[in-house]
Amino acid sequence: MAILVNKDTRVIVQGITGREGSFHTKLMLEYGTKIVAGVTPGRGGMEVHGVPVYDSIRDALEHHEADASIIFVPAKFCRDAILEAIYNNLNPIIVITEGIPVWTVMELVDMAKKRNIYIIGPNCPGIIVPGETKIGIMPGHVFKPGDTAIISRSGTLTYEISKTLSDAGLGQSVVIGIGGDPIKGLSIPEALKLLEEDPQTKRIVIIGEIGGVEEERAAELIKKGEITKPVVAYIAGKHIKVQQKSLGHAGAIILGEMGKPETKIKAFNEAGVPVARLPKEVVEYLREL
Amino acid sequence: MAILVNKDTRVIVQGITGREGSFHTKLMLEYGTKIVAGVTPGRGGMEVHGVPVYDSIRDALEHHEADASIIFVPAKFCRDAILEAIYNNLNPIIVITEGIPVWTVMELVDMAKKRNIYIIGPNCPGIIVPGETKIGIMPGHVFKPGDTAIISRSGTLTYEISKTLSDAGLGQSVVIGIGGDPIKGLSIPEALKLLEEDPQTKRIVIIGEIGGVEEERAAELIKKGEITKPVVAYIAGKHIKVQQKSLGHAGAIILGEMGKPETKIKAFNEAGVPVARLPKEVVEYLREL
Amino acid sequence: MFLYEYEGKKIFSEFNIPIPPGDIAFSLEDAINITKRIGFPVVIKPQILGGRRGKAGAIRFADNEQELVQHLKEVFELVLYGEKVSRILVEKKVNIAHEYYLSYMLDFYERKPIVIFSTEGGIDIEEVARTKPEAIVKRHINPEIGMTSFIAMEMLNKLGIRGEEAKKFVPIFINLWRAFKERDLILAEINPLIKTTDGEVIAVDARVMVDDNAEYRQPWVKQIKEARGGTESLEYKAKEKRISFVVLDGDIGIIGNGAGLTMATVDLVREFGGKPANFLDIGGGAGPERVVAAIDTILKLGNVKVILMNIFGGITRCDLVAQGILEAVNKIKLEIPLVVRLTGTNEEIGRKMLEDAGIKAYTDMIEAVKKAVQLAERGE
Amino acid sequence: MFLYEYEGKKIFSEFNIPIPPGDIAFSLEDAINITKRIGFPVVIKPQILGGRRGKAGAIRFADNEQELVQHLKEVFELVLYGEKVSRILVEKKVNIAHEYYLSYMLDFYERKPIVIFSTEGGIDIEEVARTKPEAIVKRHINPEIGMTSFIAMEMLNKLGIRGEEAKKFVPIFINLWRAFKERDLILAEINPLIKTTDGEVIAVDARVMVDDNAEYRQPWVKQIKEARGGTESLEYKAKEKRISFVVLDGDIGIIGNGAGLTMATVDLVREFGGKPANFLDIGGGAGPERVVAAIDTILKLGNVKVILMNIFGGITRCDLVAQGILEAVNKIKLEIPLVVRLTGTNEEIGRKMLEDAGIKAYTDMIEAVKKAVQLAERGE
Repeated sequence: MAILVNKDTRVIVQGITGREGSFHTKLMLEYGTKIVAGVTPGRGGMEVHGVPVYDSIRDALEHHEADASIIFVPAKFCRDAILEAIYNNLNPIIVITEGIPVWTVMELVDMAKKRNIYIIGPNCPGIIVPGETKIGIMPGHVFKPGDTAIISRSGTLTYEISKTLSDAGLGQSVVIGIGGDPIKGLSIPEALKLLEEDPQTKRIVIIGEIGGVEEERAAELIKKGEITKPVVAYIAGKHIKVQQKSLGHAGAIILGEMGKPETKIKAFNEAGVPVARLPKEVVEYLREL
Repeated sequence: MAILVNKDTRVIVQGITGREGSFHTKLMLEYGTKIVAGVTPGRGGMEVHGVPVYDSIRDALEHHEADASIIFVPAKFCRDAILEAIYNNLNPIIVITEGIPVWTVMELVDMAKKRNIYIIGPNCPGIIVPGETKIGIMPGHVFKPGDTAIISRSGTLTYEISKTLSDAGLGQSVVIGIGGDPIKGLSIPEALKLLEEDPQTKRIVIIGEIGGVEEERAAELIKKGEITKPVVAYIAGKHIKVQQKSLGHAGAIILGEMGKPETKIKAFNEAGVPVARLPKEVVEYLREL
Repeated sequence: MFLYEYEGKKIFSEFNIPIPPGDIAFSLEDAINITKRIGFPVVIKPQILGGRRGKAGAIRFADNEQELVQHLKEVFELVLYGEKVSRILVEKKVNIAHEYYLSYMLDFYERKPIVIFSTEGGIDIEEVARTKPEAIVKRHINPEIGMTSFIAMEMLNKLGIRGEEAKKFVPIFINLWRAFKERDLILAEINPLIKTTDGEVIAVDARVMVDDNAEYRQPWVKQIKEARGGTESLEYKAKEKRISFVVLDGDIGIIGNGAGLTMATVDLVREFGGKPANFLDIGGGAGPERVVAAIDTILKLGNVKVILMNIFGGITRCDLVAQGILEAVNKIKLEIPLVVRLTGTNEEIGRKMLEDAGIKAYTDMIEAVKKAVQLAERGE
Repeated sequence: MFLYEYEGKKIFSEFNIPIPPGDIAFSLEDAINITKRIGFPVVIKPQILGGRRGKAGAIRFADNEQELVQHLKEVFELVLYGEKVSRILVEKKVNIAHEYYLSYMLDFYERKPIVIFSTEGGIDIEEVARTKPEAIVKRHINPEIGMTSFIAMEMLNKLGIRGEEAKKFVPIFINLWRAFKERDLILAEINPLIKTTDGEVIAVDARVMVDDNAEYRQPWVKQIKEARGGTESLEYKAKEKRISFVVLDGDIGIIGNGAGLTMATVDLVREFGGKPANFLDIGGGAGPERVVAAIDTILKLGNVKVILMNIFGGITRCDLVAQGILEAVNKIKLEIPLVVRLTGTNEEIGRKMLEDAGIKAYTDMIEAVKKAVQLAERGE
């Protein structure tokens, strides 16, 4: 058992007939993920890589049992798709799609929270429990089973660091790509609290970025002793001083005093969390723990 | 102690500087109602019949303690006024104003319910506990203290019937004018449930009307034994067959099968509730109980 | 307020709900011109607010001008459910493959909007509910979310409509919801919603009710009201003066203060064998001008033999009410008897004032009602 | 995306928030014509996206044409926070009685909108928060309710503004909220919000940020972007090709796949003493055409000595990535060195393909970074 998902999690793929949805359905199936059905409104009756497609989640649930959803639907249709997943009690809902307006994300996350449903993302690579299930778009081969958890606002940088860990024999209990948007379903502090309760996780890596205040809030939790497992952090963009411009991720933006890397590094340092200067230093700090 | 309000209830009058608000503030004060403050945005600093006026409820609450609100604000400003009362936890909120769009009432009642706040009305005469407090616009002198409760969708007809009761020595524990709109904060069944728990109430008069299904639902409650106190009913409009037209009250409208008087009378009869043919028969039925 | 079919369809088309080509005709000429524009075959639909036209055999089809003129002449002569046909909707006839039903209404008791869809359209939904409930799907709607694609799709799937076909219905579910909510409607019903033999989905009827209270934020409601004539307009003009007025079919004019008391007065007149001509509530705190307007309105009905006025003076003193009545009566020079029941503070003074002016005034409601019924009978 | 003050004010006026009369000038002539229309005295405000103009002494006042021309000539020559002044807002000067502050922004962490009002306007709100926190009132907003009269009134009352005076601010609270929500804004700030000596309340500055993701439902965003020129436009054009591009101030062009990896690459270049010229993320699943566009974009900067490309082949095979790079390089005929770091599936094949074409290719990120820094130093 890992947090949020595990090898038994039954998944519905929303937007399965699209290019990305179809491609990653194939890769997830190859990884061993239990995909039970796909949904694309208007395409009910098709099959994609052997997975039956329905017009609606409710229609899919008439024929299959399912727990979670992964969403590849284009941004403009995501409000509807995410609402559909929420209203059908799928949990967690992993939103891969990039470019959903922040007001819409705010509305949807609020609704999901009121129903105790986790949204991961949007604009994220998904979640993987190495050797068990991959509900996402990350390259499965860079991850190895183990007891180090990774929470990350990034995609490729996470693969990079995960590979370094795997190569160094530090397998992962779970890797959660929480996404690069300013408002997201699962924040770093929320993910930390889940991992604190996870018996499979012995230590945690936070891959943060400039922008927002999640790293600072995470550091506060650690400082207050609410997180007792050892944590190592990396902050991407720590040498970037540009104001008011998003760096690839809509969430990676410095606005006045908010989002500056120095504040994040200071907060982590004060909480006793080592911040790696180079990505490969993460492994060195983990070994020193 | 009566239900919802009693002699200790401290009241804020919203829309106190208007013609109706000011006039009825005077009458309520004369009746003995504890009015602590008035609110009219933009009129902070005034006085009306000795009651200090504030721009906002919150500002009033900086200077006074208050429990309930009565609203005389014009219909177009009522969404704001009722929201203000809800957000400042005034309870109950008695809405005298007529002509609030039903979608707005629906939205506001939903919000109030989520916060366990009672709205009485809109488009209602208010609530009176004879001899204790009058939070409404009814003529105080027709009511006498006693142990018969009245729930009514009507105004003047209630005064008429109450006067008959008072003249016959049947005083009232509480008289609630729930209002003539199709959607209201307190329905007949909801009021019945409150009265069932009220030690001061021995018997209940329901003054219903054509339109809607509240009387039918009330009859179901009684039939199921959830209401054990004796009930007498009167249905206004029982000889009116006009379809699709509101009779004075927006709620008094027959739509297809819904709202017909015969259905209501039948439901009451099946629940063992006598339905008075003439208003004065209410007294006779009460005496027979 | 209920809308005529053509008024409802105008809203539909503003919200991109497909309707057949057509227009409203107030005369034979109008109808011929419309037909020239849209071409035969056409359907002729008299516009009335109540009842069922289909059952009354009032909907006609025409394949050529001769048929058209013949039907129009007949239909313009019809009186349906008491309404004289004064306007006819002329529309292109559609080729029906299947009839569906779709409606939104406010569930007043649950305080939520409700959507109803059925694969059995063209008949009363109450009848479908009785005879074939499995062909109906209903859902309460969370107004914060509204109708969305996925809810529409779930409802369609539930009744076996799937894939590309289902997708054609989805925009109509969403657009009708938008019209329903944005226009402050209480009912928005499409019955039938048609699938044509070409696979298009079209609304061929519209039953729409708007919330009168929302008029201040829905300016089109006032426009519609002003464009109408007849009885409807008499009721509307009363409403403008803050009087609630509904025409009934008797000869005793009824005025009350307060809706419940007025309804009770109408009931009592019936209980004692009289026939109420109307329901008229002058509302709370009415001054002489509203009393004048009330009597004026009732006199316009033409067939009223006696006016019964039932006033419970609550907050207002009865002597002031009496003064208002006297001012009003002097102004109007009433030629039919007026029976007044007056009770409340200072009722004795008020009654005396009225009786001095020759107006019967009672304390007891029943006595006043009996008197009015008796006067009406004598007037015959 | 941040808006220029004049772009923000256009939105304000569309939502009935009072702004001073004025218009945007791209030339001296423009400015003189505007002044003729609105009359003296005027204020001259250079439009830039970053920094504080007030602090930079760039805001000027003119009482007559001589002063106006003098100031305009100077201001059109200014470079503020790296931005050349190309557009000036010319506005009627207002007589200030008091300066306030009002803003809405999204609190990303709490996932709620927040409103901030202060009786101390015209300076940074962060400074007021430090020096006079009692002059600030903040509130999270329930988006279902939005800003309503009573919330505005409560906030005003809290800071001692009451009665008729308070009422003048309320519509601005509500209208700015509507602009904020309906236009998908992330920040809508009026600083200062002015009370004039005549008692009017006017927005004399506008700091507005819109959500780029909302462009598909906010067509005005695209219009604004297209109307702009300069660097801003280079970044915009990159974005059109699904490339995230931000100009920095160094000489090492940086391309990465994925925002985090690209940021990390920029960081590493700095750690090893180099100066990144830009941030450029080609995103996931980029084909040769996006690689071409990326290199093209960087070359337009003019001052780049070496390009460092950091690719982590996740799902895509590295040999395909290499092929894309080669196609791109052949097309562009690059004259500056390109250092590539390539890792992932089939990385050996990919690296060999590149090296055969004379492009340095590394597995290790740090080695690649060191090489790029070294090449840039040598290029000086």
